[in-house]
Formats: sequence, C-alpha cells, structure tokens
Amino acid sequence: MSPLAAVAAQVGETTASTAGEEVLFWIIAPLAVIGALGLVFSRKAVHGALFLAVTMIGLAILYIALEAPFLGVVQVVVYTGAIMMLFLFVIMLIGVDASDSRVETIRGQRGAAALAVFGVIVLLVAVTGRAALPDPVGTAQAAPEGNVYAIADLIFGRYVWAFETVAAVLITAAVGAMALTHRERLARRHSQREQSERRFREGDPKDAAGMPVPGVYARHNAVDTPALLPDGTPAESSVSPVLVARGATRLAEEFATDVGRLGPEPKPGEAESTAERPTEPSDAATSGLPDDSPAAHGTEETDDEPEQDGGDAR
Amino acid sequence: MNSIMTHGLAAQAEVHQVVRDASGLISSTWLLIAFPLLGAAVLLLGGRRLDKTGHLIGTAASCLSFVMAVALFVAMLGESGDARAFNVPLWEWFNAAGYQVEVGLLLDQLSMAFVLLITGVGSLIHVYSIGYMEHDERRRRFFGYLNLFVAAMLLLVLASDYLILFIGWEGVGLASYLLIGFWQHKPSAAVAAKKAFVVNRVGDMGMVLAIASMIVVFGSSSFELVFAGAGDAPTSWLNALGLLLLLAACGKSAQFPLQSWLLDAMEGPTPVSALIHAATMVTAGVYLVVRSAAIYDLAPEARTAVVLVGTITLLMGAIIGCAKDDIKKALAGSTMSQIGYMMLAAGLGPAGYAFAIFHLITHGFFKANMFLGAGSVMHGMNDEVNMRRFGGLRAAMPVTFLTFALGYLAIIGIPPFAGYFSKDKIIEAAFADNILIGLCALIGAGITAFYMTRVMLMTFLTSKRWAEDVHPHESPRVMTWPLIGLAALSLVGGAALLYVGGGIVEWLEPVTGEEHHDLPLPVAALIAITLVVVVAGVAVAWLLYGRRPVPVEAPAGNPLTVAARRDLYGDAVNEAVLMRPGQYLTRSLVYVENRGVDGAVIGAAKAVGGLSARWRRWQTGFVRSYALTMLTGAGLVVVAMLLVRLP
Amino acid sequence: MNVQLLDIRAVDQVEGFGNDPWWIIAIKCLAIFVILVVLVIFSIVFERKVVAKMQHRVGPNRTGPGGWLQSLADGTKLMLKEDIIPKAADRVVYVLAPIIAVIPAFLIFSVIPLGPEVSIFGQTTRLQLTDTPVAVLLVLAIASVGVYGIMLAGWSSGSTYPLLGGLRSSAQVISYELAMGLSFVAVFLFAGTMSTSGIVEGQQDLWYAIILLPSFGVYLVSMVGETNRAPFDLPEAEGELVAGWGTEYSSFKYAMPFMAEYMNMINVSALATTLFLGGWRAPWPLSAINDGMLNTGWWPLLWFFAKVILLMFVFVWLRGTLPRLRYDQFMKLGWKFLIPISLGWIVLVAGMRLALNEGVERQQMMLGVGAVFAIFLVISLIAPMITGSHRRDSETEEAEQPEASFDPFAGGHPVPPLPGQESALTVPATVGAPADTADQTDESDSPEEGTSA
Amino acid sequence: MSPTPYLVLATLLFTIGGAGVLLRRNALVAFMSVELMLNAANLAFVTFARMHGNLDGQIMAFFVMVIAAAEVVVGLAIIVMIFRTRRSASVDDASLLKL
Repeated sequence: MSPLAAVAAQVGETTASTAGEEVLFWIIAPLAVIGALGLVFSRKAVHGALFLAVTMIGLAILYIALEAPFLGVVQVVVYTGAIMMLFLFVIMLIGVDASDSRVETIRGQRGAAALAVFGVIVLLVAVTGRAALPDPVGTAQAAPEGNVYAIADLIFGRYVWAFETVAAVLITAAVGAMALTHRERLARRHSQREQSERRFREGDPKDAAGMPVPGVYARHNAVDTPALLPDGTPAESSVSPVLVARGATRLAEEFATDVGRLGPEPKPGEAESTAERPTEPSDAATSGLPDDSPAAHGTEETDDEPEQDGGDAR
Repeated sequence: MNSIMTHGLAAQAEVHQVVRDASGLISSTWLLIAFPLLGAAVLLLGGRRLDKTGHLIGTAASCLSFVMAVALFVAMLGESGDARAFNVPLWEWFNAAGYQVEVGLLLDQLSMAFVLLITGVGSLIHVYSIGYMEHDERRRRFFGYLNLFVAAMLLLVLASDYLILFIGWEGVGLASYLLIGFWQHKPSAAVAAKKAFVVNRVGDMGMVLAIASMIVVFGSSSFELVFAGAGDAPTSWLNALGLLLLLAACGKSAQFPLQSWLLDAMEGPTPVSALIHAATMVTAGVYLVVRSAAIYDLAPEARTAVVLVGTITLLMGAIIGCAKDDIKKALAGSTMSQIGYMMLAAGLGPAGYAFAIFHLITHGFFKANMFLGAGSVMHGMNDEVNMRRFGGLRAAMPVTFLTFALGYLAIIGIPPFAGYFSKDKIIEAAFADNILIGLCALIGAGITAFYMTRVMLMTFLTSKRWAEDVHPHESPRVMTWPLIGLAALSLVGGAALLYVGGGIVEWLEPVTGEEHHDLPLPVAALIAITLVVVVAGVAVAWLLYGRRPVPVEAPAGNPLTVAARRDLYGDAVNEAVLMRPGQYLTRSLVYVENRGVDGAVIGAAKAVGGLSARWRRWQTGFVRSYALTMLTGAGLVVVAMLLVRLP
Repeated sequence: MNVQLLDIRAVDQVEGFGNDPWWIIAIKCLAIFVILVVLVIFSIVFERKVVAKMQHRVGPNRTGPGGWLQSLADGTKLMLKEDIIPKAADRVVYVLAPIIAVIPAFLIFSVIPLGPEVSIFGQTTRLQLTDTPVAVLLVLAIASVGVYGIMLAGWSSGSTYPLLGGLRSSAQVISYELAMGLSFVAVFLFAGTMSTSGIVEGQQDLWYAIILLPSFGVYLVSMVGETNRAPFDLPEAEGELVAGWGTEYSSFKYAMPFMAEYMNMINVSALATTLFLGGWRAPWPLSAINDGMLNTGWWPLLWFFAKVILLMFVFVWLRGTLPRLRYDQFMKLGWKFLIPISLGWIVLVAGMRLALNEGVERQQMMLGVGAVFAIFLVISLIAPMITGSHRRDSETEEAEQPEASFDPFAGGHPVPPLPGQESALTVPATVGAPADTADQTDESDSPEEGTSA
Repeated sequence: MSPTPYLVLATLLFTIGGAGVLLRRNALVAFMSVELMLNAANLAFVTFARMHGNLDGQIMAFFVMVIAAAEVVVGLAIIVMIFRTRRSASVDDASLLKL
C-alpha cells in the first residue's frame, strides 16, 4: 500500500491556501466513490441511477474546484439534467420493477472480474502514486479573462472543427435514435375532430358530453363502483373493463340493492387493486371532485376511443 | 490416293479475279439482307396484331429479296466475265491493334448463285408455308424465323470476311435451332433442336479456331487478305486451316462424323426441312469449302480429307436412306448422301468446285421439290410420315405425285433431268481423279436409285395401306404452285444451268478456276455405265417393293437394314466414342475434384472450422466476458508499458 | 439604444462578490428563504382569488383578512394530516423525492439579483447572495436537478398514475429545457456574459424583452412547460392521471413538492425578470425620475417583486383561460415550433452581433433585420393560406368518404397498407392518454388546492 | 492542491465503473457504468488541465460530454428496441450474434 502512503504524504504537504479545496475534496471524493459503488451494487436500476447522479454532481463540484466552473455547470446540465434523465426515463419505460437477481450466470465471471478489477486498481493507483507530478500551474495564465471566455475561445478557435464534427455526430445520433425507435403506423391516425364527429354519429347521444366516471353520485368514491345515473340506475359502462375482467368490481345489481338501504361499508377485499386515494369519503373536497364541478372525467385511457371534447363544454 | 494429291499441286492456277468496289445498283446489295432481316424484326417484335398478316409480310420480304437478287444478277450479267466480283464495304466494325474487321459484302459469281438459290427457293417455300402452316397458331412467328434464316443465310454467302461469315453461320444455326424446335411442345422436337444445336457447336469450334488461325497467320480474316496471303503461308498451316474449315463444314452440312443431327432435324415443320435441311443451310459447308478454294488449292492433305468425308457420307446417307420408313428421314438420308457428293466434288479441287456448286443448285431444286412434296403428302395424310402407311397416293394427289416424280427422276439421274447433268459430272470428275472414289460415287448413284424408287413405290404406287380415318386429298394451290415451279426447275434446271450462256462452269470459273482431267474411259461409256447402275437400282427396288405387297409393319430385315435404320449406329458411335468416355472423364474429374481438390480445400476448411469451433468457446456472446477481456488486456498494456518505461 | 458588448472582466469571481462577511451572507440566506416561503403562501391565495375573479366567484374569503391567510391554514392542516407510505412504494426514494424537489427550488434565488448595492448595518453589499460567470447555466443545472424530485416521486409510489405522471414530467422537462436554454443564448450573445448581475447591467437602457422579443416569447412558453403549469400541466393532469406524480402522496410529503412547484414558478418568473425585463431596474417612465433615483437604494426590490408578481399573474391568467393541451400537441409545440424558432432566431442574432462587431452601421443592420423580418412575416402570412387551405381540403375529403379506406385487420392479421391506401383504423395517439381538455376550465380549484376547503 | 488525489479518485471511479460493466447484467446499469468511466476520465482530463495550466483538457472533457450524450441517445434507443422485441434488458440475453 505504498502508493496510498505516498498520496497521504503529498496531501500532508499541501499549503494552507488550498485548505478549502482540500476539505471540499475529502468530503466530495468519498461521496463520489460511495455513489459509484452504489451504482454497482444497488439492485434496482433507479437506485443505481440516483447514486450515479450523486457521483456526477460531486464531480461537477470538483470541476469547479479544479478551476473549471463552466465544465462543472455543464456537467450538471448535460449529465445530470439530460443524460441521467434519459436513463431514468428509459428505466421507467422498460424496467420499472426489474430488480436484478444476484445469481451470476457466466461461470467464473464474478471471480475473474473481481480479480481483474482489483489488479487494475492496484496497478493504476500504483502508477498514479509513483508518478512524480508537478504542482498544478493553474489556469489563470491560460484564461486571463476567465474560464468561460477561454473555453469559448478554444472551442470556436482551435477546436472549431472538432466542435462542428461533434455537432454532426449529435445530429446523426438524434436522427439515428429516432429511426431506431420509430414504429410504422399501420393505420392512419384520426384527428380529434373526426373522433368527435364519430362519437356523435355512432355513440349514444347522452354520452356526448363524456362517459360517466365511476363512483360519481354514489355513496362510494372508488373506481370499482359504477356511477349512478340521474335516474338512480348504475351505469355499468363507467367501470373500467379491466377491472370487470379481473372481477375486482362490485356487481351492478349488488350495488343497486345496496343503494336502497343504508348498508355497511363495502369490505376492503372488494375494493382491492384500485388506485384509491387515502381520503375520507365524507370529505368531498379531497376527492378531487370540487362541489361545483358537474362531472370530472375519469380514467378512460383504457378505451380505444379517447374522449375528446373540443373544449366546447365551456 | 496419291493421285488426288499430285494433281492438287498442279491446281495453282491464278483463278482469282480482280474484285472491284461496287457502284450503282450493286452497292445496294445490302438490301438483300435488309429485307428479310427487317421482315424478321417486324414479325418477331410486332406482336399479335400481325398474326393475320404476318405470313404475307414474311413472304413479301423474301420475294423482295429475290427480286433484288434477280436485278443484281442482271446487273452482273452486264459486266464482262472476269469483272463480275464486287466489294460492297459497309462500315468498319472494329480496329484493334492492327486487326481490322470491315463489315462488307462480296458479291461475285459464287455468292450470286447462292443468293439466287436462297431467295428463289426460299420464296417458293415461303409461299408454300402459307398453306402448310395455315392452321398453326404461331404462323407469324414461323415466318419471322424463316425470314431470320434467309437473312442469316444471305449474310453467310455474301460476307467478305470470315468473321462476318461466321455471324451468318451462327445466325443460320440459331434459325435452324428455332425452326427444328418450332413445335417445342413435342419433346422429340425440343431434343432434336438441342441436338442440332450441340452438334453444330462442334463444327463451330472448327470455325472459330480457323478464324483465330487466320488472324495468327494472315493478320486478318477478310477473304481478300487471307486468299492473297495463302500463297506465302506454310503448307502445314494451310492444311490445318483446311481441316478446321472442314470440321466446320461437316457440322453445318451434316457430314461424317457430325451427321447425326440431320435425321433428327426432320422433327421441324416440313418447309423447314425443305428450306434449311435440303436446299440451303446444309449446303453452307460446301459453300465454305468452295469459297476457301484458295486455301484448299494449296492444302492437298486437307482436300483429301474433304474427299474422304464426302465419299463416306454419300455412301452412309444412301444406305441410311434405304432403310428408313419415315418419308422425311429417307429424304434426309438422301440429302446427306447428295451433300456427300458435293463435298466429294469440292474436295477434288478446281476440277470439282464448279460441279459441286452445280449439283448443289440442282439438288436445291429437286430436293426442295421432293421435301415439299412429302410435306404435301403429310398434309393430306393427317401428318402421317410412315411410308408403310402410304401407298397408292398417285390417284389421290396427282399434282403432288407428278411433281414428286419429276424430282425423283431428277435425283436418280435420268436424262434430261437436272440431277443427271450435275451428278454425272461429279462421277466423271471422281473417276478422273481416282477410280476408287469414282466407283464409290457410282455405287452411290445406284443406291440412290434404289432408295428413291423405294420411296416412290411405297408412297405413290403400290396398294393403299393408309389408316381408315385418313382421307388423302390434294393440297391447296398455294402449296401446289411452288411444287410445280420447283418441279419445272428439276426438269429443266440442270440442262439450263449447264448449257445456257456458257453454263455454270464458265460462270463460276473466275472464282473456282477450272481444270480438266482425262478420264480413264470415254465419257459416253461412263454415262452408259452410270445409267445401267441406276436402272439396276431401280429394278432391285421394283423387285423388292413393287412386285410384292409392302407390309405395314416393318420386317426384321438383315443386319445392314437394322444398322441403317439406326443411322448406321451414328448415335451409338457418338455415344460410345464421345459421350461415354466423356461421361467417364467428367465423372472421374468430378471424383478427383470432389476427393482431391475439394478434399484438400474442404479438409483445410474443416481443419480451420474444427480449430475455430474450439476457439469459439472464447466467444461466449456475453458482452461482459468481452469487457473482462478488454479490461485485462488494457491492464496488461499498462503493465507492459511500465516494464518498458520504468527501470 | 445602447446594446454594446459589456466589457466585464469576468474572471472566475464576478466583480463585487465574495467580499461579504459571514453574517451578511447568513442574513441574505435567511431573507431568501423567508421571501420564498412568503411568496409561495401569497401566490397560492393570489392564484385562487384571481381565478375566482375570472370565473365570477368570490374565492377564499374566510380565513384572515379578506381570506388572505387561507394558504397558511391549508398548510397547517396538511402538516397535521396522516402521513401514508403505500406498501408498494420504494420507501427511501419515496421519502427522498419531495426533498429533492424542494431543495433546488430554494437554491435558484441565490444567483438572482434583487437590487443594486445597498448598505446593511454599515456594510455595502449587493442585494444578491452570489454570482458566478455561469450563473444562468447554474440556474438551468439546479432546475434540472429539481425535476428528479417529481420524476422519482412518480416512480417510487409504485402505482400506475404517478409513474405515468413522472414519465411525462421527465419527457416534458427534457424537451422544454432545450427551448429554454436556446432562448437564453440570444441574451448571452447580447449581454456578453452569463452572470445574472452582468445581464441586468446590460439592460440599463433597453430590456432584452424588447430587442429579443422572440427569445422572450419562447422563454415564456417554455417556462410554463418547465414548471408543469396549465396549460402544460400534463404530469398531474387530473382528468387523466388523477393527480399525476402526486397521487400517492399525502401530508407534509405532499406539501413539499407542492411548495416546490410554486417556488419554481417564482424562480422562473424571477429569472425572466432578470434576463428579459431589466431585473430590478424601474420601468422606463419611472427610471427617468430624478436621474434614476428609483434605481438606487431599496427601491429596486419593489420593481423586482412587482415584475415577478406580474409574471405570476400571467401564470394564473393562463391557467384560468386556457384548456390543457393534448400530450402530442404539447410535444409538437416544443420540438417543432419552439426549438426551430429559437434556432433560427439565434442564427439571426448571431449574425447581427457579428455585423455589429465588424463595424456595420447600426442603421444599415436594422434595415437588414427589418427586411428579414418583413420576408418572414410575408411567408408566415402566406404559408398558412396555402397549407391551411390544403389541409381543409383534405379534411373535407376524408370526412366525405371515410368508408372507402383500407382495413389493416381485415384478415385477422395486421397487414400494412399498400401505396396509396389509407387506413380507416384509428390508433391511440401517443404515450399516455390524450388529455381531456373539456373539464379543465370547469373547475375553480385544482385538486391540490382542494385540500383547503 | 496536488493532482494526485484527484487522479486516484478518477482511477477508483474508472475501475468501479469497469466493475459495473463486468458484473451487472442489466443493460441500463452497465451503460450507466460506462458513463461513470467516462466521467472518471473527464476528471483526469480536468485535473491535468489544471496541472499543465492550459485548457485543452477541459475542452476534451467537454467533447467527451457531448459525445456521451450522443452515445446515450443511440444506446438507449437500441436498448429500448431490444426490450420491445425480447422483453428483456439483460446484456446476456443479447448474445445471438454468437454462432
């Protein structure tokens, strides 16, 4: 462990003027390492992404400490703000609940990997520790007008071609990603107007203003309970067909008899698997249905025909 | 045999006349080819809308060509005897590194004779075909092919360069293939077409090699330069050239040993047999030999080979003709035999060239006549071709009978019919050259008389043997008129060609040269002997077929008959000598290829494959394994650098 | 018109900062915290009252004088509610998410200049916690961290609606951050700096909102998108997603992101004020009084907050009048309009800057810019006439004969349409359910506010 | 401050990222590990930039960020594609190119 000793020795030699930087480093660096380890060892991808975000923000702070404020901020904007956001987006899109199993499928991979990683760590730390590095010159000389100006000067001066090329690569990547994930539409998409017209033409005119949502005007404020129409009959179409298929609803007849007498509360088992909000039924305001709202439209995205009302209900 | 060669050396007369560039009408010689070519293009590209008029267009194209030929002939007659050769240059085809090919036409006495024959007989056959093919759905296409053939054949005989000639040569081959296989729905026709095509390719090989040799030796393939340079070329080259050209001629003219396709080619429609396989295309070999006279004159060995080939073929064809019950095949055997005569004559050198052409033309008349007659018989007999099912057709189809009879008399050489003059001249020339060859020719004449009499008797005379549902009738006029025309030519053509205006010998003399030989016996005696032999042949045929009823089923016959029925085992010989060894050769080559060459290659591949199958285990397909390898490798690189850099 | 490149020697520390004693810094921090919290409390009531006025209602009028303490009461009640963590939730992230949402919201004000130099207890200091040469970028960075809160809240709830809300939120923020960042570029080009104080400095004579009007417009649109406010409040669209990412939250954990949302509104308004509306400077007629007297001392605080509240009013106004967009329309607006327009505008501005730097006469340049604008105007007037009429034609055609089209599922298996064929089948639009725009304007209060009733 | 601690940190982050690539089967996590390695490299660049007193290292880090953005866009698109067809985001499942 002589390299680490060398590191410690060099740390001890530092001057007082960099004490703040030093404190910052020794706070941030462990956080960054913890974040990195968290990425590798967390079972859920989202946790990993969060850990990585911690590391990236830590690195951004280190960049600022390393006289690269522009890069530090860009690090947050690009990595944390855009790239990690994309990662999270995709994780939510495809692997929400996937937490990896810990069983290694490739024989010997884990041991060999550990060995190789350990070897590389020892090797690189040894190299870094043994290297006789000069004290940093600092970028004040190179950036007399400030970091941002100097970077801009370099990007649009000496590295302008690289910059242009990178721009081209970015555009190509964007187009490529679009091409990769593009799916050919089999059927022409109908406009909102056409859908609306069709609903009026083919559907029940009394649904023209939108289908009734479950639980409305009922004593129960849950999606498994059909709506009661003004004449007191339950509207079966107001309950999501998914719930009906699962058998997780209350039957319309059962409910109709329930309405007549002041029966007991429905048993909790009957209302399971619904996205019920933790609210008291008596508190009308917390139901998300204001008193003066005639009918809030409910969960209809399972329908093939999304209810689209051209805003003329106003 | 030596005598043949000895006189060959003496034949180095300066026979080649001056060739002038054409002017006036003659410069329009290309129209001869253009008419039928245009007709073919129109008919083949025109589509169904021409179905109704196609035959007329085709016939008109051919007739226009004939009219043009006659006009040219008249123009040529206007010139003096040794100034009748014209060069009609068209354009330069290519000029590559000193090898120049000029697309041009050579119109001289020889090609003029052919042009007249082709266009004349061709036009008659076109007319005949109008009737013969009337009920065929694809008549337009048939006429298109006929026109294509005429165009190609004209190009063949008019070309002034072997390469151009070769184009026509292949063109007639193509047209022949298309026409033999015209009824492609019949497997036999398709097979026959393929056979003709393949056998012709063997001959073409000789042609191609000959042209290549010419380019090597003379630096050119044009007639002018080749013939001019022939005198200086080494005899061995000339002999080789002669033999190669002979091979080509054998292929096209169905001469031994490439004779086997001709009999099968009778699967084509009868006008095709008449036009291509009797009158014109098969004579292309003779034309080639005669046209290459300048080479053969200086190549005695090659000429001997020509004579031998001709003699063998004339006897073979005659024998085959005796045994065939199929009327068209009997006639085809006869064609082989007659072309054998022509080859024999052509092989005799300047003494025989003119007679070869003379016989070629008369043969064109009477053989076309007889083929068309046979077609007429078939037309009336529901396409029956077996002569044992004919008999007594004389009454049913008198015109056909009469015209056929004239052709018959012509071919067996009864004076004053056409064949008498031409064949007698060849027999004379053969005797003058070599007694043995002469005797063969004489025997051939006897056999010819036998089998033609047999055909005549079995078809027209004897008793009726036809099937019950057949009602023989005379053919329509559009078919009989060409017959009559050709019959007339068979009747008078020989005498006319020999005697009118100095005759064909004198006409051709500037091209072929002339040579006289002394006969070992007087001409009159020879004629008498020949006639006796012919009459004997007729008599034997009469004894065998005229007096006794002809059985409907062919009797077993003697071994010679059996052999003749099988084309003297031509196919068998081909099969045994060429096909089987070829098959064995290919099989053994394939074996060597599979086990030896491929074995080595596949073995190497398998070794590599086996090795890589082992190595493939490294390629797990798991990205993470690869990443591990990369990381390890990168670490090793760092280590290596450390070892190098650090003390 | 003085829009010159400022000659600020912007080294890593902006001039005039970094010299404060610690107690001044502490006071500033505290002040920012208090100001933000008070502003949030104020703006919630403000919004409810304004919306109520727009709908001819009274609005909250019971708690406190004129009902102005309603939010305070609501907040107190929220704190005291039962704190529920759903069984399916990812507990750590579920708890962490509101904190992640709220902290960045507090941070942004640290780089917003509230006024010029003033004297506090004898110390002369600026009314701004700090400034850096990349201050505006810093704001973007902090804002992008803030989105994590909403997104993770959606994910960690372990429920479908919140997840959809979180997905929408992330997609929305990624999309609109681009447009927002692009709208800044023109400002940077003109100000020559990215430090907020420098930018305010650059607007001494003319607000960038006037000379960079397109950028300002793009920013106004994208700031609404960035803060998930109506008409772009798709992540919490109550008609479709119940309450979006916040469906499963309750009590204080619900209050935090809720507060963060209002703080973000204040933040973006403050940023808009700083970047486009002259920051703390008094508007023109006032700025001329007594040789700029109103631009010194503590006066500018008034102007600054007046501008911020004006922008807050715009937020409320939008919410009170506009129906929610459908998700695909919303994305289309971001990607197909705002970003291209910004890009084109940046090219134009860059050209102008270059021309100015190269010494072209300002008058000539203005003529050129005017010409470009004129051409653009003409095109934008003509183009809809052409394409619009065309679209109408095709629509009527479709309406006339919708039956003559091709059914991709006719044989039971989906087959692609042949060239020239049009399918009759409708495919549901995009990710998430299409918004129901009808109910948006019918409500007087959002579900969040509803807790107060 | 001496560059050594920064470089050691960069080394550690780099190897931890490498370990993530080697050990994690979830394509997204492996991909994030790659990003971590890039970040580590960036840290080294920035450190050296200060050590040498010029900004080329910072520029390089800047370009690395931009290219990383491009790479992430395409990579995530590919992962989404694979997930759509195979219902799996495991890198081990995408091993069909092997014979």
